[in-house]
Amino acid sequence: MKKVFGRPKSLKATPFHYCPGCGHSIIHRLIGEVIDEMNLQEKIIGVPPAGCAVLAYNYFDIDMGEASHGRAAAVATGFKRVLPDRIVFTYQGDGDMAAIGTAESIHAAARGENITTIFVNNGVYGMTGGQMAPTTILGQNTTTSPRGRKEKTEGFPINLSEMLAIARGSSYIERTAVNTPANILKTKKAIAKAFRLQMQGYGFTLVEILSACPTNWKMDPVKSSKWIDEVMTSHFPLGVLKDNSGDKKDAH
Amino acid sequence: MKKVFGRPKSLKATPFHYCPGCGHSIIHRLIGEVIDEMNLQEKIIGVPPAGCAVLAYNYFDIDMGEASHGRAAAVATGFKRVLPDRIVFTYQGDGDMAAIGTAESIHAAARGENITTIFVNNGVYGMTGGQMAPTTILGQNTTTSPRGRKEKTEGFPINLSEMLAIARGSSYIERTAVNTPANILKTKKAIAKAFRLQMQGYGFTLVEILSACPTNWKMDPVKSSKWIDEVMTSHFPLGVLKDNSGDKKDAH
Amino acid sequence: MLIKTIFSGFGGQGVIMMGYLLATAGMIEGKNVTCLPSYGAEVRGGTANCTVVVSSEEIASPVASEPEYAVLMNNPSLIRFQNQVQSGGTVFLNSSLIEDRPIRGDLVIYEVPLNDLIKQLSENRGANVVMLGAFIKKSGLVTPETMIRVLKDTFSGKNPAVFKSNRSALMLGYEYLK
Amino acid sequence: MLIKTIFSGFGGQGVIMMGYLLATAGMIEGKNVTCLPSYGAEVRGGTANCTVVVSSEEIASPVASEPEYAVLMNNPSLIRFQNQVQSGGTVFLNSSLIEDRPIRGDLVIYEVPLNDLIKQLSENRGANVVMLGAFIKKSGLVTPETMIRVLKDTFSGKNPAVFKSNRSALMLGYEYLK
Amino acid sequence: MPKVLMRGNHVVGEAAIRAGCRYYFGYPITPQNEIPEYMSEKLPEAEGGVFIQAESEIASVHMVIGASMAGGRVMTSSSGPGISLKQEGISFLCALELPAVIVNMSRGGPGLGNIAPSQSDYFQATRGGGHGDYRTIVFGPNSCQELADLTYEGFNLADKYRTPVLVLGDGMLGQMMEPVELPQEIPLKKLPAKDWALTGAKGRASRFIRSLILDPIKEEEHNWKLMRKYEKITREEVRWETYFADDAKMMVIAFGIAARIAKGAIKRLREEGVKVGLLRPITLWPFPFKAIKEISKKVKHFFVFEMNMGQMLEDVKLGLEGNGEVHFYGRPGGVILTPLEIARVISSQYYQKRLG
Amino acid sequence: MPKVLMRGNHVVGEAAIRAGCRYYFGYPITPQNEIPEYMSEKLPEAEGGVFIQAESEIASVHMVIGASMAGGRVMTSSSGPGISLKQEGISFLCALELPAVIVNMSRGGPGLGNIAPSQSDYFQATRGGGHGDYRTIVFGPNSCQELADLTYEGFNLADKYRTPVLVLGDGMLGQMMEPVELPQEIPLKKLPAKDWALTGAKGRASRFIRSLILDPIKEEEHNWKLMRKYEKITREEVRWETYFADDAKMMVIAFGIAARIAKGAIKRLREEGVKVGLLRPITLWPFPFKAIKEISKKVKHFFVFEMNMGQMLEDVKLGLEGNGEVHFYGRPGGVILTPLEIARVISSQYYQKRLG
Amino acid sequence: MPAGMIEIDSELCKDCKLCISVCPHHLIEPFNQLNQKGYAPVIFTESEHKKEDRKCTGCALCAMMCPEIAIEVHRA
Amino acid sequence: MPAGMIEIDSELCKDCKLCISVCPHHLIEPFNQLNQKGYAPVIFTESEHKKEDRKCTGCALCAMMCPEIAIEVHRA
Ligand SMILES: Cc1ncc(C[n+]2csc(CCOP(=O)(O)OP(=O)(O)O)c2C)c(N)n1
Ligand SMILES: Cc1ncc(C[n+]2csc(CCOP(=O)(O)OP(=O)(O)O)c2C)c(N)n1
Ligand code: SF4
Ligand code: SF4
Ligand code: SF4
Ligand code: SF4
Repeated sequence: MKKVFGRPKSLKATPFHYCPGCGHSIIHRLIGEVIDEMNLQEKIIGVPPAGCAVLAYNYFDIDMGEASHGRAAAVATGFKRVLPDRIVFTYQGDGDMAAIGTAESIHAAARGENITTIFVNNGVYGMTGGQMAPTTILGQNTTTSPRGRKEKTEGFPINLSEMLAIARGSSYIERTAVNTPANILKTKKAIAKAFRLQMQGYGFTLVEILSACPTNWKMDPVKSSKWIDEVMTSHFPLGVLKDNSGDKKDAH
Repeated sequence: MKKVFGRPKSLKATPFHYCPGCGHSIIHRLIGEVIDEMNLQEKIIGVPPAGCAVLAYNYFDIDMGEASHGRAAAVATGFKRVLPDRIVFTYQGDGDMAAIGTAESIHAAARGENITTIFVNNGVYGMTGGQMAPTTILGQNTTTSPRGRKEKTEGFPINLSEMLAIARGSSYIERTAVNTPANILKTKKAIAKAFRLQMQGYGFTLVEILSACPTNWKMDPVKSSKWIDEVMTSHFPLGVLKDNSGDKKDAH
Repeated sequence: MLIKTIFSGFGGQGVIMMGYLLATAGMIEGKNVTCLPSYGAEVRGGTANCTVVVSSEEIASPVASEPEYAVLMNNPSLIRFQNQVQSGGTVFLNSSLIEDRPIRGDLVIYEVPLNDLIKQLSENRGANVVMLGAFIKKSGLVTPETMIRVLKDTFSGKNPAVFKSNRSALMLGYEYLK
Repeated sequence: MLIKTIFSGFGGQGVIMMGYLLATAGMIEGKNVTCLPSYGAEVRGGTANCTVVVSSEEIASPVASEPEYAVLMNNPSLIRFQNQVQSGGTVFLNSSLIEDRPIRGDLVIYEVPLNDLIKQLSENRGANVVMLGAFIKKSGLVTPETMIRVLKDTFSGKNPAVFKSNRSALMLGYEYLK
Repeated sequence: MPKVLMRGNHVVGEAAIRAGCRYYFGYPITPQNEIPEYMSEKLPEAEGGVFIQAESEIASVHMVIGASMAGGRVMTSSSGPGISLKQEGISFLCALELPAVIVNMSRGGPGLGNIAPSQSDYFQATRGGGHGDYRTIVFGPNSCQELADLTYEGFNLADKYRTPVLVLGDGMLGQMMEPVELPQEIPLKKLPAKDWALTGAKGRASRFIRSLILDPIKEEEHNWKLMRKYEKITREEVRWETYFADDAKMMVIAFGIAARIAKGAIKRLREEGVKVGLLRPITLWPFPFKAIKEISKKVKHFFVFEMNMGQMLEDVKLGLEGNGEVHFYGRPGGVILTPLEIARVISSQYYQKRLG
Repeated sequence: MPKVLMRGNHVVGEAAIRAGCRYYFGYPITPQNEIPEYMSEKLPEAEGGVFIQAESEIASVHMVIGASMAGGRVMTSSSGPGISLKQEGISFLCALELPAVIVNMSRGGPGLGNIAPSQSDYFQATRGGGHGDYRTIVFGPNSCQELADLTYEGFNLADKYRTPVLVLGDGMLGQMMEPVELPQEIPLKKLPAKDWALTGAKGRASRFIRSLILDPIKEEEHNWKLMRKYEKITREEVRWETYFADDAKMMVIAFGIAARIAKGAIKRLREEGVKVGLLRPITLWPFPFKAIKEISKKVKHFFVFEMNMGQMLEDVKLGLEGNGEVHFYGRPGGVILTPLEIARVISSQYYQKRLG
Repeated sequence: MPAGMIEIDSELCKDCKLCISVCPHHLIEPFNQLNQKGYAPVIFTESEHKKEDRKCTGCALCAMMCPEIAIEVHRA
Repeated sequence: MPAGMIEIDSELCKDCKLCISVCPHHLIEPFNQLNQKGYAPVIFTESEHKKEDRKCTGCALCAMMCPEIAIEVHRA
């Protein structure tokens, strides 16, 4: 018998510290698989965020340089401008990307910075204990929206990817999820496509991934997966938001 | 004979320090006229930016509280939450609003903060001497894009109002100009409408105004006015970008 | 008198609550108390713990470097804290989950089979309060009467039944250790 | 020897260039020089000015609180700087634009009708360089030869004609004041 | 008032609300998340209360500026990196002469560091990490009770002097629970009137608040005005406590949680007859220079203990003016010493100096 | 090399490029705009040069972090408020041990203040306005020539110690033109190799750079490591100059543009036989404590002149340890004194102290 | 068409000429006398005209365009 | 359909049960023995089965879903 599925070689052997059922783990693996398949291990540089994935360098067996909270896109810009022929990606949570990092995200896209952002949208601040995120949906309870998010007091959630799609410098933006095997496959393809477009110099690419945070959603992992389908995707519809590459079908 | 046009009473007698032909002066007057006509002088609070209009409190005879560069929307949020029945507006340049203040602008809109933003887009950093702004158009020369803005190096300009229109908390966003009497009239109506919607609790409203900076464009004022029509509006098309009030026609 | 106790277990085992209840009881009995829960990243994926100091005098440090008591709810807690307990100190073990035993010979050890015990309760839960009962019995740090008052203050706001089941749990543990 | 000169005028009158040219000429003649243009908000809507210090020794401050010379290109400049000039100092006035005269009696005054003079030039511009010619004639701070060399270094990169017209402008001013 | 057992972060929130604070703007960061969490729970229940989780620390401090200009009692809180991001805003608060309370539950740094308690933001707090000449009142509480009292008092001082007040706690203070006697609630009507606030120019001339002062002479006047205010605060608001100072041959100087641990050490040492005392600055700015100078007339041996690499140490030296010998012992990075260890270090110094 | 007459801000840009700096990230703010403007003109002409006008000061300092991790020689610049916004990033640069040069052409503050020259960011620069225990090397140039030399040298020191270097100028230095002898251009190939840079894990094990160190014991070790580096810098990199120090009965201590003006004053006074000298710290951190201590053996009267309300004054006092009397004279807010006025103040002190 | 007239405050005018560019009847013209600020304010060519002779309609386009609020418009 | 089999690393498993939820043949089950980290890892019900008796197709849906990369999939 042949091993048909195992740990990608661009991930270290270290077990993940993430909670049971956490989407970060799945996404890490997918990125690892893409790095392996595209043979990028020696030419990719990752920028982890402040967020649950802050320790990502303990898992990825690639060069990684830490960004402070929200500034990954700026740090990645610095990398890319010095090393234009390397592949540079940021890995960011929704708080990191769409709250404190809003300006950096939008301007990296506007500049058409030739980097890829993996935007993990789990609708809460995981690392700090489940506070409201800019992507927390209306009605959702968090530790800082204890009565459920209401537009009058906490304001509406923000669809950052849709905004980034307006930026003329962004070339490919897709929203996927990692709650089912089919969605996981699509996510992997999207990541691969984003890296490929970066190699071809298309400018800013982004994959937004709806991802479970069972701990702070206070749901078990299986229920969390369902919740993504049943609730979250109606606020954050899956699909390609922008594709300048001319090969829309190829995405999946 | 009757005086049919003169200085609005909500403007002080102080002459403007702005350069000859500067759009800021016209916009100041329009805001003053609207304040007079809507009788808001005693219940409006303005937040000037860092930018050429930093001294706006020398001109407006209303309460005004300074914001540091880019943070007017946050400062206005503080005002409005303490004084929900006052009218609160920010007055911001394109650098203030769409560069350093990107996150504050977007999140004020996302929250549906019940304030009005007067967004003066003159395509350059006026106050600091004509550097590139986020809204500088491709090909335009500035002191920091001395070879003309190019997408590859300086990146694309950003259409912030279009992004803000996506935010669910924004209710009314219109782009106007102050380069002709007709456009000036439309601008005035748009400002009045924004204030009115704020009084009715519609949430975030914004009027983006294309405005001449003859000094840094290195054009005379008359030529600058033409340039707005001929060049700038093709990058920043005039019109209503969003209107949740149900009275679209009423705008003009 | 200055007595340090560490409570440790998985995140969901209610160790912070144990600390809170003990510290409140100590406060009601007029003692100085501090209660320091572990926090942040320390919690995720590892053990949660909570340190309570009960003292007749001002408390300098809420940290228990060498606690007199350790209440350990799972195996990783045993591994982590067994060497920190003072010589001659006392360890309370949730023997339903912990198979190992401390290798040191200078500790007093009480084993409390929580999983078995809670089966005697109506709701099959409240293992932490059972353990707390056992703990106050042997430590004598606070009286059961005070602790029952604390349980009442803490829980009856929501639902009197919750208080009652907690009281039963407490007494179950209190009476289990002889 | 330490000589301070202030050049002042509207934004477009080329006062910064005058300062730059004088300072460069001083440098070439082996003197210590500083040149401090006014900047930022000070410029907008008001006068622009530029202070040059030429000295045989180290220069402590590039600011000219009491300049020996003032070269004033417009009326607001006269109003602003007439009282700052040292007693016994010298003022060069663009008499085409400045109608008033300093009220102080302790100044040497040279009037240069720049608008009239530049009509003698081929391009009708270069008033600032005309004034500079007049200035170096009377101040003797640098020689006309040095200044011509500076004009050459500064302008002939672009277009030799530009240098030539500037040289003519310089000499026009130089010869205007006797 | 009966005591309640409360977590330091919650104590801050409750004390603020009782002081009439109705506006909180903040952004999550460990180890102070329980402050915004508490405020999000309680403020909407209080009359006119507003809680906003802002998009960033920068936005929060500027919301504070707006709310303060509008006359509200307002607070923000953060830790380490987040406080760094607020430095521009704090400089503005001072320049604009706006009252506000800012809490830093500090953590291990620099950079992302860790979330363990640390005292390494002392310089930032006392010298002002922002630009320009300014000072903020800085409290260094060492217990949950002081967190309550000083937070509460902070709002009063902030209004009294129209200046921001910083409460410099640490991760341990924020997380630990202690019995606390909460201060009396101030009815909103009893809050001091602010005749400078911007509320719309109704029935009065319009006014503005700004920090842009283009003319250097006027900016200088403004700076001297601020300076006079800072001098007044320095004269009137310095706070410190001493412990076993009377017959001490060696004085420990420490603040906050480190002082508390040192106290434990000193108690032990006193039992052994070691004549060591403690001076604990409660206001870190204004710093109790005079108290130190006074003590240095009698005591020549000083021991400074900080959970950092030696920051308050500079203030101690400034206070001593060479008038005494200072031994420093620091543990940066979030390491918490025990009273026992501190006692050992002190006594070794004590005997080396032949004081015993 | 013949001298050229250049504006201070341009000098900074040119010196940086000659030092091999190919990456500049910044945001406009007066009075330093000519730095980004110069870089936008010149960098695209230099091999591999990149200029980005970022969306903010925060973005720029983080672009600096990325470019520095990638091994580039990189610079940012700003003034007052913008430097405040970079404090979090500077704390990160130190924690991550990344070389970079940061220029502050400081202006009047606090708040928006004005654009006149001021020295009121001294505390921020020398104590670190960010969170955590860290130091940056701080240069205080007083002429365009020093701007050139110290900016250039800054890149070398930054690389040597893997730490950020701050050049603390002011609006006047940035704007004024002086003859400058520009330093020799370093060919890119001769720049020091960086075996720690992140360039993609080709032909070697992957690596990472981070400042998150959750374990306090490890974070403490990291802090001590940084401390050892700072101590080494303190031993090896202190720079200062003296002027008429030999027979001085009174010493002026001043830095930057203030020192320059003081020098003018001293020259006048010397002509009148007033025996006053100058000590000018060139590195503001590490501060020349030893030099001051040395001088205080002979001289007992000190005069500190700063264009602020008294910040370096603290360092002078720390250096003196009570060993001498300090008279302070400050002008905050952007006011520039003349040598004559300073001479008057010094001589009045001089005669009051019966030194003459 | 009711007769109008305008008054230009020559101390406020900055010579931007925007009014000139919009007056449908070309009733405003440059003039070369400098004001205190050093600008050469424009002038209304009909200020000396009798009411009947004026072409100015008081349409206020000039005033609407004037950044400096230097123009007051009067109408019958 | 080729026969497959999976191996679950019980020290990596965190008992999230996502694999259980996606296995089309219900071949993974909870089990109540704790691992070192205190989780009760799930088990593959066919690990003792002979190759012919296995229903596992080696489709890898479980592995694809597993956050911990605790599942290795083998296929003939
Ligand atoms: C300047 C700064 N502010 C705040 C924090 C605290 N912080 C760390 S991660 C985080 C948010 C985490 O949420 P998200 O980005 O959604 O990622 P997740 O943890 O959910 O994956 C915050 C607020 C910080 N480290 N630095
Ligand atoms: C934190 C900070 N960064 C930079 C500046 C300098 N600054 C003042 S205004 C301005 C931009 C002005 O441009 P814009 O907002 O477009 O307004 P305009 O002057 O063109 O009206 C800048 C960069 C500042 N004051 N504060
Ligand atoms: S807190 Fe949420 S996002 Fe963070 S590791 Fe746990 S499940 Fe994942
Ligand atoms: S610089 Fe431009 S925006 Fe500023 S006052 Fe002048 S014309 Fe107006
Ligand atoms: S009011 Fe109308 S017609 Fe009269 S001058 Fe003005 S633009 Fe011309
Ligand atoms: S529009 Fe106003 S400022 Fe401009 S030229 Fe006419 S009157 Fe003068």
